[in-house]
Amino acid sequence: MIFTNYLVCFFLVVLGIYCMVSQKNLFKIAVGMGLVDYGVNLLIVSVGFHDGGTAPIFNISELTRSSFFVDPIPQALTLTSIVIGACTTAMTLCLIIMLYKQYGTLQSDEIRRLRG
Amino acid sequence: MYDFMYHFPVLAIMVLFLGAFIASLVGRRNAVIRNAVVLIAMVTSLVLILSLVKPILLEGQTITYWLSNWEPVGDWAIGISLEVDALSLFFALIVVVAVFVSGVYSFFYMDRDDSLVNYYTLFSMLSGSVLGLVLSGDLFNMFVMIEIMTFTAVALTAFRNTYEGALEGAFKYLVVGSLGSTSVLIGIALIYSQMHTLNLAQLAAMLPGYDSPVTIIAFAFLFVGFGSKAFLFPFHPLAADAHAVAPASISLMISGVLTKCGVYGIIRLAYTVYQNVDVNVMNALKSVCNPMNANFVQYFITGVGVVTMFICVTMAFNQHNFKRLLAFHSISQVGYVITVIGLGSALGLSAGLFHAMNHTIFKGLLFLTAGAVQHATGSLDLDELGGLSKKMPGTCALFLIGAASISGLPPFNGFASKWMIYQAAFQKAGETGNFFFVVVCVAALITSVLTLASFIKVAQSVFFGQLNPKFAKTREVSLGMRIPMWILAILCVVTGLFPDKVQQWLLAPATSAAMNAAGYIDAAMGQGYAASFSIPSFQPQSIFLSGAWQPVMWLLLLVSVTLAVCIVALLGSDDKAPAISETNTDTPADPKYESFFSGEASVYSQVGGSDLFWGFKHNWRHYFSFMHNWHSGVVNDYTLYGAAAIAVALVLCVIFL
Amino acid sequence: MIPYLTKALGNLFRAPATEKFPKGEPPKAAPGYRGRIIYHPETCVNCGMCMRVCAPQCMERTIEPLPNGDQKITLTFDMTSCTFCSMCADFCARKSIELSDDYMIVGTQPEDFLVSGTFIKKAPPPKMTPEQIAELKAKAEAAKAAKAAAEKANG
Amino acid sequence: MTNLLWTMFHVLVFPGVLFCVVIGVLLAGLDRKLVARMQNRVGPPLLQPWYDFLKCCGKETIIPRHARRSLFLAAPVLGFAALITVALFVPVLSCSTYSTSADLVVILYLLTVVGVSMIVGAAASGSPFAGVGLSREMVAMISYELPFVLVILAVGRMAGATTPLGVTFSLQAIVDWQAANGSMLFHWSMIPAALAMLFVIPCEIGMHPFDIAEAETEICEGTLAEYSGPPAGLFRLTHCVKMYIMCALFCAMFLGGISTGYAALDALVVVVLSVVITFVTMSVPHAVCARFKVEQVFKFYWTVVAGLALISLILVWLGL
Amino acid sequence: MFQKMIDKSMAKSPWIFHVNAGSCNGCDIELVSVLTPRYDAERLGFRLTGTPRQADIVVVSGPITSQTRDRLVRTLAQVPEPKVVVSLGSCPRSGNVFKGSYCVDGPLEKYTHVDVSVGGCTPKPEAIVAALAKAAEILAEKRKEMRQA
Repeated sequence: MIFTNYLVCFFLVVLGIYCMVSQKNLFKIAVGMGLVDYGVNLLIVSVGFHDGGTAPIFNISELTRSSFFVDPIPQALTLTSIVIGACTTAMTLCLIIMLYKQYGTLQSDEIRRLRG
Repeated sequence: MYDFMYHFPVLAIMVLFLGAFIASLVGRRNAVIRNAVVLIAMVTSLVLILSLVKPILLEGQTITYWLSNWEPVGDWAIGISLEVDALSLFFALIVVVAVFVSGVYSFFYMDRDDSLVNYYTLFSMLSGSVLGLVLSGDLFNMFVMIEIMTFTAVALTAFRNTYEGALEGAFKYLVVGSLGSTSVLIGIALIYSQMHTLNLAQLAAMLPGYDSPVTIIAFAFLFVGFGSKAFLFPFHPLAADAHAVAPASISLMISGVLTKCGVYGIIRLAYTVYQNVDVNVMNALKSVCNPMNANFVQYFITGVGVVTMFICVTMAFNQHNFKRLLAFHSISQVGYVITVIGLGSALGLSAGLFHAMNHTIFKGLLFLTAGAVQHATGSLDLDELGGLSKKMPGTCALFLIGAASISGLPPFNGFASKWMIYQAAFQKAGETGNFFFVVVCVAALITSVLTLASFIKVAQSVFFGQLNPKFAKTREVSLGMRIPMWILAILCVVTGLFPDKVQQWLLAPATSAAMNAAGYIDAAMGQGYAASFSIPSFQPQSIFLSGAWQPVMWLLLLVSVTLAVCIVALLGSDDKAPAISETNTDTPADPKYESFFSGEASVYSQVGGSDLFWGFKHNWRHYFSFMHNWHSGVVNDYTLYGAAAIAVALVLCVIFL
Repeated sequence: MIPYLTKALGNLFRAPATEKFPKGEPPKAAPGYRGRIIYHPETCVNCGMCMRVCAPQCMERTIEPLPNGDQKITLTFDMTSCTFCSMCADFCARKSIELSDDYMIVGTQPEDFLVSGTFIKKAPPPKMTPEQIAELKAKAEAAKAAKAAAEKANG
Repeated sequence: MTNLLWTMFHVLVFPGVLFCVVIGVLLAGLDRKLVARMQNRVGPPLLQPWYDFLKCCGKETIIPRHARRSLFLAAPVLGFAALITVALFVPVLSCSTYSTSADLVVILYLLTVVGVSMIVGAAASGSPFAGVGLSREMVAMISYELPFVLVILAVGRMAGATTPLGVTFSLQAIVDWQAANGSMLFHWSMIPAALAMLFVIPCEIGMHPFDIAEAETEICEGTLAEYSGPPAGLFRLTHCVKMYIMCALFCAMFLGGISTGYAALDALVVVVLSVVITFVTMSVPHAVCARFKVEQVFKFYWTVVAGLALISLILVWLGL
Repeated sequence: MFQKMIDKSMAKSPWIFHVNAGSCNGCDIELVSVLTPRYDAERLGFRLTGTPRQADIVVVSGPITSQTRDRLVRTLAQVPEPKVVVSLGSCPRSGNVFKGSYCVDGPLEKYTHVDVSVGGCTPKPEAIVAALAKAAEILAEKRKEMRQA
């Protein structure tokens, strides 16, 4: 468990959320979403590492010198999560483009017709 | 027979995804083939799920399907599994029926739109992912399905991008929805860090006894994540924006099906995986290790449910847009379901499931009527619509059935489930002697009256009153749109009249399956696995009710009384007395049949929309103005509310659990 | 709130203050009450003052000449257009209009509201022809001459 | 076959149409007479509501151009039918025909159906006066619902404290409990709830101080603006029968203990009790105070009356 | 048998709807005073209703001014069938002092058949009660004719 990884993940997520909340420009919100995603992906990857750990498919008896390596399952999860992050960003950008075309502005304060 | 059924769950999901793929391939040129492909996909998935009902619901079996045959090795789950027990099949039933009805409806509803290929591809992907989420037995698999569901829902909300506000609603839904999904992902990561497995069954075995703060934080994250999918308290403005602009069949899917997936996630989380809602489970576990504090979880979930229920009903009160009002109501009904699920008693859970099913039916009916009104008149503004029941009698009758059942009038299904909800809430209050649940019961009753009030407002301002000259030439919607509505209406009445049959066939198995975590674990990991982790075996709680309600008897009485009254009425007027004089259209100027205007010629003066319920709004004007400003419509505020929700949930869970 | 309550509960045990009217006979009106008009045709001289002075013009007069030059005059008062201001009674020199204290002016046909009276107005003596005038003049002179002679005789 | 006949008897005669209509009409007539006497005038004959109903049957029914024929005519019948169904469920002191087949929550919702039938009738008539009347009727319904619910919960908890479930909604159980240990009114902790229930009755029926829905002076008979002939008569009859039903409900909930030998005498006792209740709750306020404004009704019920009911609920909750 | 009961009860509970066709309010005050404890028309079953739809006796007061003429005609048409028209005071029958003015549109007779009328410029309440009682009888007869026809 590398403690710095978790610190970085924590900061990434918090900064991402802060960026999503405080920035009025839509692009910056998209960037904030991306930040949050990367923070979480880093978290999942760093979860897999145990010093002296191995993949859950080996049981104790077959442990040999070469079988010490990082748990592969979180990496698979991270792959999917990265793909999902990419799709989210792509869709956000498309929506922002069309919003700009329709509202003529990128400030989220002007884009508030649905309220109340 | 058993092994033949084995493949049905995965087949049902794959058929829908395959339908999406083929429709997008083939559908570009030819509309008929595209519709046919989508229809076949929906029908096959419907048939597959329905055929599963007998073995699972009636005989109580559980199908565990290990994708690509990765059986658990040495009692450790490696592969991804689909686990279908009575609870997931119950939700699968709701999903499949809602998908079929909304699919048939959209064939006729979307005829005026273009690029329908994208619509149907996204639609069948949405239904496939929702079905996948409900049937999956693996936590990360649920997360992936949630992501697909959110994407397709966002894309479909923005489908009519020229519609005023559609893009804005979709963008907000995407941003805050992704925040919700990220919190689910964080929860999954934390659980994996401790348990090193993501299979629900194995987690259910290991988690209750596991004593570490990380799993508690993971519970908070997962709860908020699923809550955001069910649009609970801080996330409810999203749903209002998304519904108001989405096409009607999609708002049916969002409100009827997406919220149910959020509810399903919470039930799985609380009842099977963490098993921390049920008090007697907690006591049983006390001997082994110190489990989570079940009372707090009950208060937490019920509290969120009550707050959602009350705020959304009052917000719905002075809305001007028909669909936006329906959206707020659908979240308040989900608030009902969550409140009762949080009680932790068997009666509570079965009442919650019953209300979830009823909610999909009557809310679907109401959204489809809203779609019909929009399709016929083109506007959804409550202040300018009016008097449509003359032009659209079919839709008006359907709307009345839907409105009557959502506000809980006796012969309809809304009443049956709300009646069980009050029983559960007050029975819980009686058992624990805690005044909080009495407040819950009173809040539930008052919310039901406010729902009735706002639906009377909608009925008066859309269907009754005088016809706006602007909509003089509206015509009834095509039969194709009304058949799905009639299907839902008949379902409304049937489930309302025979609640004990529904309880016996659908609810009892689903409730016992949800509470029977040990059975869930053994089905997936082999017999005796749960015992090894000292998970208490399941004692079915008997559900007894503190009042009586036989709808059939009641209906018999109502019919006989109506007969009696008709006899009295006929006695009174004989044929010679001018019984009922018809409005003869040949003398248009005959003032006799003008409505009384204290003498004036009756000009168009529709009383509807925002000028109703002045007394109530006047007394609560400070509350309403505060709520109006609070829903500011800016993306950042909604994200702030979401983040605040995560923070509050975390703090509460860490302190109390 | 409370004073009304005591008053209301007190009323319960008191006899109600309602007249027995539709059952009993109608109570008498106040003295000098201006009710239905009573018309004495015999004293009327058809001077028309009442018609001139009546604001709502509720009188109607029909005059039929009789063969011997007299006039048969009927005067009808329409109670539904009269305001009971009794101006006509005040201005009638002959006191032939009088307002009674009968306020029960209720009817279904229009005739219930008409008060009418007819009288015959003597025609004035016929105009004298010139011969009659000459004859009268002669008679007058003869009488004067006779009176002068008588004074002279008893002079 | 016999129980079908028995059901028809129950529906048509004893707790059903005939009994309710007769008692309802008498109560309404008595109420108008008492109000008149309190205003120091003679007041109409006792059977005046019956004459009103018959006169309405003799009149012609006009269906205005904007109205929806079927709904316009069905609304009064639906309302009256739901009300009679409630009459079948309310136990007459000791005996009740169908009180096992429903409970207080069902009765609460059936009374809502009666209110909704009037609202749907007003909406179907399409007149703007009816529109305003319908919104006021709904505000009245919201305002009396909170105290009514609190009273039901208090009574349910008081009567059901000993049952395994901790609460009971079934009227039969409430009546039996009162028969066992004294009727609810004599338990001091239930007196605020009884008072709250007495306040709820006039608003539920729409009697004078709270008849904001049919304020003939303000909005031309509100919900009944377009009704003439038999439907209007039926609505007025529902109004009278509801007076009896609410009084019978009050007797069942709070005075259930007293029960003489057999049903006939019980029915008489209930009638006498409901006369007293009518006088106290409806005639005196009618004669003494003027009609409430719309938001006053709401504020009054959600603060004063709900507070009373809440006091007794808390007291009962503490087990007193 | 039931029909006979209905006819009898028509006379027992006639409901009044008051149309003010430009009256100087003298007769209106008198009409309302009929419902006060002293004269108490409610003893005979009279009741003032808000809508013509539920009215049996339409009481018209005031000379039919041109402004109120159409409204009067429309309201009278909206009263369900066995109806009785009562003209209150002398204005409706003849226009009283306002006869012949440019804005008065003639007696009530021009628009409907007036069944009972009460003379007197502000008739006494007893006169009004007597008129209403007679109107109630006419109502019962009209209902009988309507039934036979």
